[in-house]
Amino acid sequence: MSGHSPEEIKKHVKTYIMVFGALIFLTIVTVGISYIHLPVEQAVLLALTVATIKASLVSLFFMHLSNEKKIIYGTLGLTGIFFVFLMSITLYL
Amino acid sequence: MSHDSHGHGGHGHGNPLADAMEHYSHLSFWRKYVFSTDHKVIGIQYAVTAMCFLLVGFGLMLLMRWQLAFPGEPLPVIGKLLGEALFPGGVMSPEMYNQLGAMHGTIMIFMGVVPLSVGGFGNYLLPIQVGAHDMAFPKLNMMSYWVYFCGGIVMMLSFLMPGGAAASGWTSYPPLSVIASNAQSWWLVGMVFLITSSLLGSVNTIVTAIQLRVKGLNFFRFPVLVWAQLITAFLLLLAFPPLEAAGVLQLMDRVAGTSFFLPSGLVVSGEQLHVSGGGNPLLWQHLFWFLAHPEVYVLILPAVGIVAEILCTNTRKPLYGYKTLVYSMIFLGFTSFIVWAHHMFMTGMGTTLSSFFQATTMIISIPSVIILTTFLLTLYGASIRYTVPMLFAVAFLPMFAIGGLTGLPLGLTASDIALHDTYYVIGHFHYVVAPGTLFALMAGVYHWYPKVTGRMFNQTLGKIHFWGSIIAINGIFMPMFFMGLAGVSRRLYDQTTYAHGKVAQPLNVVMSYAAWSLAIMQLPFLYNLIVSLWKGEKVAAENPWGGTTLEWATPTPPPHVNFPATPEVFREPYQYNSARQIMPQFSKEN
Amino acid sequence: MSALIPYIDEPHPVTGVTNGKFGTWLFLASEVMLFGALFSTYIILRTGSTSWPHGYEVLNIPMGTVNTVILITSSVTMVLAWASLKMNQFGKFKLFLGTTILLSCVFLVIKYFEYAAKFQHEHYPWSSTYFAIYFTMTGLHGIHIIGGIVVNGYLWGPGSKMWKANPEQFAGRVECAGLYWHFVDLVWIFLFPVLYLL
Amino acid sequence: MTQNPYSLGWLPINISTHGADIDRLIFVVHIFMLALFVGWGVYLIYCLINFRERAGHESDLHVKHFKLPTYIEGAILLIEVCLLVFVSSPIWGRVKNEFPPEKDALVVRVVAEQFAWNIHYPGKDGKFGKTTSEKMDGTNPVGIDRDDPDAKDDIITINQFHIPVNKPVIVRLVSKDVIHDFSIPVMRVKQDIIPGIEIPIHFEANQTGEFEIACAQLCGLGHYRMRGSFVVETPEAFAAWMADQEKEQLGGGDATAAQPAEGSQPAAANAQAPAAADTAKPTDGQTAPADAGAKKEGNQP
Repeated sequence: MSGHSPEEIKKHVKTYIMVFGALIFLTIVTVGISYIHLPVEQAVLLALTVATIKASLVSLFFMHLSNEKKIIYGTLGLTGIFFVFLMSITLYL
Repeated sequence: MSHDSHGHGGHGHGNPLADAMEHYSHLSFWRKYVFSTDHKVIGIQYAVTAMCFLLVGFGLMLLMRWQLAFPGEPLPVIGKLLGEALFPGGVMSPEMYNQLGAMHGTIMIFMGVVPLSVGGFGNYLLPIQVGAHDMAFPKLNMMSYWVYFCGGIVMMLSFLMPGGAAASGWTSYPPLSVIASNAQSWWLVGMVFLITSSLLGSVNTIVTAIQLRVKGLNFFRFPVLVWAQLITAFLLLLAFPPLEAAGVLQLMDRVAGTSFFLPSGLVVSGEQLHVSGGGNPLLWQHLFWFLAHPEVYVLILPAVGIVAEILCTNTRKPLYGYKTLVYSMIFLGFTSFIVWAHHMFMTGMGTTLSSFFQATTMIISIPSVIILTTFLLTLYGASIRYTVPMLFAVAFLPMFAIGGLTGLPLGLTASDIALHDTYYVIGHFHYVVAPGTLFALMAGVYHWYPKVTGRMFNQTLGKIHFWGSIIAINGIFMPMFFMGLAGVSRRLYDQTTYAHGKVAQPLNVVMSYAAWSLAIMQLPFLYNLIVSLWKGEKVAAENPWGGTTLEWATPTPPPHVNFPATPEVFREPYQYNSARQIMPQFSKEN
Repeated sequence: MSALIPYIDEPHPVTGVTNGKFGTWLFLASEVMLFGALFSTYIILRTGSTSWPHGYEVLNIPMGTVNTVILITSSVTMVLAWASLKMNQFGKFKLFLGTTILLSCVFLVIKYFEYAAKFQHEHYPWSSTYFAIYFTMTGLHGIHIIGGIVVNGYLWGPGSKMWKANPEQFAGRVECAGLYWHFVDLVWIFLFPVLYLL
Repeated sequence: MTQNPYSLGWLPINISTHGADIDRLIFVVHIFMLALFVGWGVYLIYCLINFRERAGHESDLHVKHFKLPTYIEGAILLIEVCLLVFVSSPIWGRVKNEFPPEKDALVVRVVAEQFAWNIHYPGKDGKFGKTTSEKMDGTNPVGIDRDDPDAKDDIITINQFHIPVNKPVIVRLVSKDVIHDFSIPVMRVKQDIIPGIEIPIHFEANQTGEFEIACAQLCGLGHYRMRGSFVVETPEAFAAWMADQEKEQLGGGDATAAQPAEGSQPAAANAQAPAAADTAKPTDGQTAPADAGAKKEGNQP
């Protein structure tokens, strides 16, 4: 959000295109890995790592989280904590 | 603050606030009072609808109390009217009893108390108390009311379904709820509506409180009610979605034949259940209580906020420990997310897990004690003016204390073995919600009535209402503890089937008479509310009670934009000068 | 009305965000919890089951991959649409947002063929817990896609009139719609490996 | 039975070996609650009267800082933690986890259904016969496979749960349909029964008598009448009762045709039955004749 002058936006556009390339590449990687039929634990670990990287790219660049205001980080941090509490249900069942 | 002049394209001249009022006054009746975007109108819509639902929910309980006190005896007059299907020979059937029980809980919590405290008081007071001219998203606000209204209608219509309304308790535990009659699907659809409405409302509340507060109103100058609403909104925002997801999953189980909550090999009434199986009934309980425990604090926090406002106004001294109170509420809200499984101690939980949830439950009792202590100490050295709202607010304190204290033996796993799922639990949470939260809401209704309507209510009727209610309500809920200790399970259509139930049966008769008396004691309240609209003494003063927060800066009743000129805040709430006169937040003089 | 509510088109001096953006993020926070509950359901059902099919045995991976690429592309065109507005290029904005809408429709069409193929093979929600979670999660995601199409369609069509009256506010709206759209993409990024590849 | 086991004012009598600890905890917690409530109450009433608005009285604006409340809050937390760590959790561990060895105990399966308790005794061989949900129907409530050699001597009763006194009992809880809750108030026993999971519990009775099992979790229309008879008898009386059951259920030699014992009808049949049908008290004589003697013996000191 810091720079919204047309010049800076142009720079942003370049980043967007690069991120797009990375996302497509990672999609191909994750599909490729799935054809190897790794043991379940390794497959889960790999697939989730790739998905997390992709998700971070989308949120950092497309959703501008790389450079956001404190209030947004605060909200998401709180959500993150409660999300962990929510996922902890999986440990009990 | 000069921001008011921004984003104002059309009218180039004049005061934008005056323009807005002018524009609003030309709107049609429908846009003004029905599909209004004014937060005050929406707040009143919420409050009135919620109070109607509260009456409905209370009415269901009055019917149930007949069966409980006099099991198997025909209900006089009403039994015949309600039809042979559900009242064969005028006697309430077990089907009907379970429907009334499930719907009483659902209506009271999701359609009554929360919409009144969050939708009603939150919508009406929060924007004014932060000095805003409206909520941040007025159209969204209107939408959340109408979504809530639709949810309410769906719930009420479910009574007309063949086989009646949902009958699996307000907790809707599967597999019972999955194999239940069609109305359960209506219940789920209704819940999805109500949840959606709450989510939209909480987004609006948070943005309004944080973005629209006026100049000078930093966070530690917020009135306690604003803090309470803000924390509540966060709880709703983050705790409700898991229940929405669970509701969708249960709906899938019922409608699409999936088995999210159904394990393999179920045999119902001697027949194999033809489902794929593989689901987990406890999953529902986890997702449900992940919402429903924070929901308890959704019920109690706005009540705490209202009581704080009224205590501070009527003790004529500052609140004791404002920051402590605020931090306690934040801590309470946060911790409420990690105690949910104490509702599930009896589901076969191991020692480690139960110890963890026991510990968090004990920890969460401390901020509640601190809140109570703050209020009690505020009374010390006061000059207490016993207005009707003050009576209710004071009564909240011991009632909330009983509710909180009786949570203790339930939160300790060992004593919970004896008390779990008995009347003790019912007594416990009703003390928190009925003479606790509802008394605070009644106090709020009386306290802000002159501001909202411009008329004063009748004090004598108000006092009759108070004294009658406090006696009757204790007559209902106090015996429940003894019933629970005697070991009587909850949700029994006729407890005399059991020997231990038969011994405790006389208590049921006492409770029923108390419940019906409580109903009679609400008549002066309703009469007072309605008739005072016309007959009440006119209130011309902006600040009839001597409050210190921003709503008392508005004209009575507040106009469309609340404040003819955008106000400014100069100090903390609840301040008094050396001459013992109030120093309102909005007044510049010292 | 807008005169009464500040920070619709300019950020709040303290928080630094507009009302709309803050509201959108709060909404997304609740969405995180919604899908979080569904993902934990998935984990619980899978770890508790005796047999769980590999996604690649029962689902069509090429179709899923194409859909992933489509959704990622629509996400990038969405952010480019916003960037075009910021660079004052309304024509490009229309082009990019139009592409986003078109791609989301293509996504749904492919989804329809996938569903149809499943039904043909007699895979229904009630067939197994795997298909129950597959249809529920992709269905709910599909509803989110439809919601996105409606919002983006409005901003592309009638809503774009605001560009003339108040470009700042309009760009803000597109940004919020974008945040939502990226979130929908983000959910799919997790759904795809979880349901198709593992 | 001379003394009514149930009271209006406090807990029912306790006849289990573990229950006394629970009762003591409940008592202590209530004293603690009462002390706090009375303390707050006295202070509140003092404030309400002493600081009321009246001529010549003005509010005291001098903000005092009270230390005592902080100490009280600290004390409350301390007491709660002590109750949790030293009382509640150890009891819970003992009651729910520390199982007696199976060879010393009577092991029983309880199969809950809408709205009856099916009690499945392993019989003389101490082994449960195979049960499957496919075999469950109106005449075979637990779905026992009588072709299984272990099943030949299994005893199944409906709503009749007999145990010997002073002997550990392990109960494996299963549900056929919905969630039930196996509750025996006098035993301080309560456990949800989750369909799809077998949950074991254990307890030991130290007094004979005739009591009842209640369902504590809403399980449908008949939740209120899901009452089982719970009889604690001397080992001799228990053996005699068991022998009677064997004669009745297995006596004909044709084990596969054996019918479950007396008690209420299977659920489906009496779903609409009027409430009065089974409102019998435990002493109403709805039970087997064998335990009449046990009752008398149980009351001897």
